[in-house]
Amino acid sequence: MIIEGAFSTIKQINKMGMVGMVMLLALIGIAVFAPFLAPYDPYDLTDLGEIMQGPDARHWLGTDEIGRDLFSLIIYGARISLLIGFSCAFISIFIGTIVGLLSGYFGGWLDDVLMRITDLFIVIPRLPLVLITVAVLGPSLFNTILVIGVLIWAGTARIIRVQTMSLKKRQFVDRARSLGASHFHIVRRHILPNVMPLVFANTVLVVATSIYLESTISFLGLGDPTHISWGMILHYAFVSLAMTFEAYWYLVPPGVMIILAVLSFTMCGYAFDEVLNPRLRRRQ
Amino acid sequence: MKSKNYFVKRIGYSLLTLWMILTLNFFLFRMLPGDPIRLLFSDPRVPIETLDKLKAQYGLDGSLLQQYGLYLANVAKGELGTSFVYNTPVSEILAERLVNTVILLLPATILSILMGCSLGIIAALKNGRTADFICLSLSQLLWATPVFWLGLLFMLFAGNLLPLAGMETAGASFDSWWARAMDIGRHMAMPMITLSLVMLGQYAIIMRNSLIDVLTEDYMLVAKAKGFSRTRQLFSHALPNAALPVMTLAAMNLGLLIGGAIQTETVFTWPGVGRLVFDALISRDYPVLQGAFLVISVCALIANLMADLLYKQIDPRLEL
Amino acid sequence: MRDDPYFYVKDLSVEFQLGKNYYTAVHQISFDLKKGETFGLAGESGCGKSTAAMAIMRMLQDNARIREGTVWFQGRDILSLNQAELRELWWKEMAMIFQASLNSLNPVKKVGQQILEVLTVREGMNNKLAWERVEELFTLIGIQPERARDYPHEFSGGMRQRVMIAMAICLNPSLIIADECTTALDVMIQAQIMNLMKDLNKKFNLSMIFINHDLSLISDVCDRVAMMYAGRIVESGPVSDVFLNPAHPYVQMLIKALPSMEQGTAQLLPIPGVPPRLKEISAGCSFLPRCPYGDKGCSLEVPPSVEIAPGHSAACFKIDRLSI
Amino acid sequence: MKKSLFHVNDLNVWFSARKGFTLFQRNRPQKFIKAVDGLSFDLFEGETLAIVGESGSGKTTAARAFMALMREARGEISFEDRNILAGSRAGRIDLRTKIQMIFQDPFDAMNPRETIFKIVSEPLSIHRKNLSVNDRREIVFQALRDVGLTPPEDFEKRFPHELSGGQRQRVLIAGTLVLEPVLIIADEPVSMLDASLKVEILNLLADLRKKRSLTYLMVTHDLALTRYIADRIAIMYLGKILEIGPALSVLDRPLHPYSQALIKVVPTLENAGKKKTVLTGEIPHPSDIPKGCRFHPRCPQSTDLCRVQEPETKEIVPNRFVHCHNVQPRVEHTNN
Repeated sequence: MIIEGAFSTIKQINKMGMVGMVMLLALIGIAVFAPFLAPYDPYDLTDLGEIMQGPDARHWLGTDEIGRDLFSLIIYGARISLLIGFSCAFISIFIGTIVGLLSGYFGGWLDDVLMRITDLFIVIPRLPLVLITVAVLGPSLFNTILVIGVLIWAGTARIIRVQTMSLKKRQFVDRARSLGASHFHIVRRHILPNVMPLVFANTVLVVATSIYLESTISFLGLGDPTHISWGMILHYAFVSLAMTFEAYWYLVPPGVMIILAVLSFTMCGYAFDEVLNPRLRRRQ
Repeated sequence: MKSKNYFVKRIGYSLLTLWMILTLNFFLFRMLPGDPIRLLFSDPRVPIETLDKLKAQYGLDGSLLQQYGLYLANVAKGELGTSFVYNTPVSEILAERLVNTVILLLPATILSILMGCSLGIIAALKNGRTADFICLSLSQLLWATPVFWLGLLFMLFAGNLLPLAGMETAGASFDSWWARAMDIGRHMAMPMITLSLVMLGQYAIIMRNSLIDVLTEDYMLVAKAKGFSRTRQLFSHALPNAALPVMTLAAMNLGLLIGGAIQTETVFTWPGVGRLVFDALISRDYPVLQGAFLVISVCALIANLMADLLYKQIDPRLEL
Repeated sequence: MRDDPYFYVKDLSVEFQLGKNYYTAVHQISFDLKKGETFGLAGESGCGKSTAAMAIMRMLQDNARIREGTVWFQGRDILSLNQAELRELWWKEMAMIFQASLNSLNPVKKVGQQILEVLTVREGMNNKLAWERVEELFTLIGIQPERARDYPHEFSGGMRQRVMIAMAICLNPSLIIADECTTALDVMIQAQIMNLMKDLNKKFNLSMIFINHDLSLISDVCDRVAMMYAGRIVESGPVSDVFLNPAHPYVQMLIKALPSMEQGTAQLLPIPGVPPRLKEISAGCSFLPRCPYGDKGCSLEVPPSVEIAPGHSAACFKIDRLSI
Repeated sequence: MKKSLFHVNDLNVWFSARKGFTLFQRNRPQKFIKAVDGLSFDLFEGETLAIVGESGSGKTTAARAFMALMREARGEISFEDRNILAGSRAGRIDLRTKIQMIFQDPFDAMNPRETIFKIVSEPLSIHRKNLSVNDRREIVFQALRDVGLTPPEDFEKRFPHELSGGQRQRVLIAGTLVLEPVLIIADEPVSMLDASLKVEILNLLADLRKKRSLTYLMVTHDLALTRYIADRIAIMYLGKILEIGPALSVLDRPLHPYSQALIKVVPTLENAGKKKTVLTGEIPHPSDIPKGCRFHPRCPQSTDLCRVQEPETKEIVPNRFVHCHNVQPRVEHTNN
């Protein structure tokens, strides 16, 4: 019933949301069908073209500093970037929602304690914290996902907490309390179903943030060398001084893909937000 | 009297957060089996005397709690350990690099706030029309652009316009400090523009949403009914109310700004704290990393506190 | 017939744009107002009374527009004024007081400052003179002048409404439109505000258009009243005539459904059915579905307004059959 | 004397006025917001008592305290001779079935994501878990029929946003009937509705009272409405009852100065146009309740005694109680 309720609101998203949705589905399509779409297998380092070659018939987007076909690299890169984006988002949404629900619903000292911890993660600049933690743990796909997921839940926690506190003041919660409903009953039937649409919209925004963050970490050299993400491609480009080679085919496409991914999720998340709280809509 | 109470409370919370930062910083480098400090002993690169200095400095033989106590004492004394690579006290390196980062960050922040807010205002005033859609999409596009990539792009296409690396032309001598400042200015242009363009998107979106909210309020209807001109309605009534949420969110964004600085400084080799972190990451120079992280977090904390207290002075409704 | 009428509305219609097509919210309403008179515009929520007020004040939302009609005020039709002329008219000739519960005061500006701004900008007063005028206004509305330096959130609902009244009269307009100005206020505070409004009416010969859903309040404050239903004026006239012997079936049933302090505990009869929505406006009389006297004749065209006593008229085909 | 179903004796609901770190403000005197301050009255089986008061009089807080929803409530509330406040959580279970509450805002008291059937059957899912599906359906349908939402099948699957204000309030009333309660506490049940809808719901409540032999405790600010539906009226000011007695006699011959002022000031078609004598100023904030009689700063008849000593509530005329020094027992004191 919750999902059905959420989808009925999606039908009304404005055109920005539709554009975002189309891009998002396209990206997921690329990621899933990467092996069929990519002309070459980037992980197989035997059949390599010339080094730093511009786009030509055999390599639509040219080759990198060791001759791998960039077009295939980018297609496979979609896989890792989206994988990391979604998994980090789900970890941080899971933690954020629980922290937000607990501190919003119970309040009192629990709220104070959880809020101080949330403040900590909001005050501390995110990138250095993630960089150093990944560096200490050792750069691997699993570590990156774990670290990002565990360190960026603060924003979600705050939003969910505010929503939970406003729901707690609603009269239908008072009505349930006057009926002697248990905390579990109230949260299950009244708080969660009304918070889920916001969680859904926020998840989409957090996926965008995770993709953005992952690409930055990989660029700064802390990506998992065994898996290729768009950030990793740009790292190799930077390290191999592609700028001096004027290798636009090496530098531009990965960045464009990152932007498209982040944009598509932000647009979708933004459209849900516009539907969920009408204040953004033009004055009726 | 009341605002004093608010003042004391906010300071109290910040001190608590500071203590948490210190604790996090301490444990960050002693986590899990791959404890970097112990790893060092098996690393041939590190000279013997650094190892002894390390043993003394971190009191590695003592229990975790003793190390923690020692660590806190050191930090209090401003003693952040010595860098493996430069073999000089971390605090010295950081002091010099921090100045460079502030020189870069301050104008970038001001620039992005000014441009962002004006873009946001235009979008809000033209709410629903194409101008709004363009501003909104542009801001979202900029906000979704990785800072480092924009830097690479500038390097690729605008290579020869402005210097692309370092803070000053190497080896040049300048007759007046003004000439030197101009030279730094030219070197700073590219990284600053890159950073503020991306941050601009965030401020535009925040200002647009906040202003749209305010424009639908009733006191705006009253302001119109009082026969005020559109500009007076905007500047005397709408903006003062719309600016408040922008300030709070701007304070919260300081963390992201520093993240952006790390990327810009890395790409443009600007000798700030950001570049220092990048280099330390590559060479796994943990004392520098630990010190840099501490300094960055404390600066962000102070900036947040100041923004919070400034907000109290402006918004009369806050009485705690 | 009258040499120079002070204020009248003639066949004013307002329509809203929802999606692609337009829906009429106010249908050709007409009423007039003499100088110094208080005129009531009453009806249940959704009957179009606030839309009419906003149309008269030329402050309609951007998706509403005035389809036809004239609003004659002090020698000219204000529907034909352009933005500059309107800006001259607003607050100097015609001011407005909004609902008490809304935040009509700018939360980040001191209340005195908000009135001072009107005086200095619109009247060109210097600060010292303007500040004296503000303090004079505050004593007039019964608040200590030094409170002019406080912020809106430091005032109770009743106090905020008094400040709104002070702001409305600061440029001595000749007409005030009060839209539900005492809703959400307690009965004691409401009485204080009503007494204040009556004093101002007498002292400055201030004419007022008073919009409210509470008939007892309208009868207390207004000289004449127009009852609105589904965007049309169904009955208008002196308050005593309209409320003591109402002609239109809707007004009769509404007054009978009003629990009053005097009469005993006789069973009150609610009006069956529900008022029509904006989109369901029918051709004939819109009260037909709920009217006990209605028949096929009422469904053909809109009943014209018939005068049944000097100044007292009602729009209903069945006037003669009703027990007046 | 009919059996007292619900007895409230010296009920206090005080909120501490200090926020933030208590360790910083250890020394400052403990300041209280006394929303309900020494409230006492009795409610008899089968009657409708209306508690009338302006906003800030504490009437809504009191209503919630009766439902044991306020942790800060102190004093005695006994229902069927058992003190609710002292009872354990389990002890309160049968309170939750016998006493039901109607809330003020029909738009805010319904979970937008639940169907009408779920909303009405929520009490059953808490207290009658072992009911079979069609038993539960039958009870809900019967309740919907009783409140005039027929045929129930039409309303079962619909969502709150598809109903009008009047229909929503009927659904909430149906929700209070499913557990066959004895007492219904209503917090401003009709204040959000239009004039003619108000009467419809009040008539419905009156019918239900006969059909299901209910007792009502209604909290409202609308005096005209109390005349129509209430048997007895209690006039509340700053957390305390200043006058309580049979509705018609209180409304026609109010004894307490505050009741007189309040009743005279209500606008009606009959007293239209006449200038109303109005009390000056506004209700003080519950955190600084005036010393002595709490009404003395605004009272036209306040004497030195009123300023110093708080009066006790005296029975002036059989079951008419007034909390005022100047109103003496037995003297039929008509002064209007």
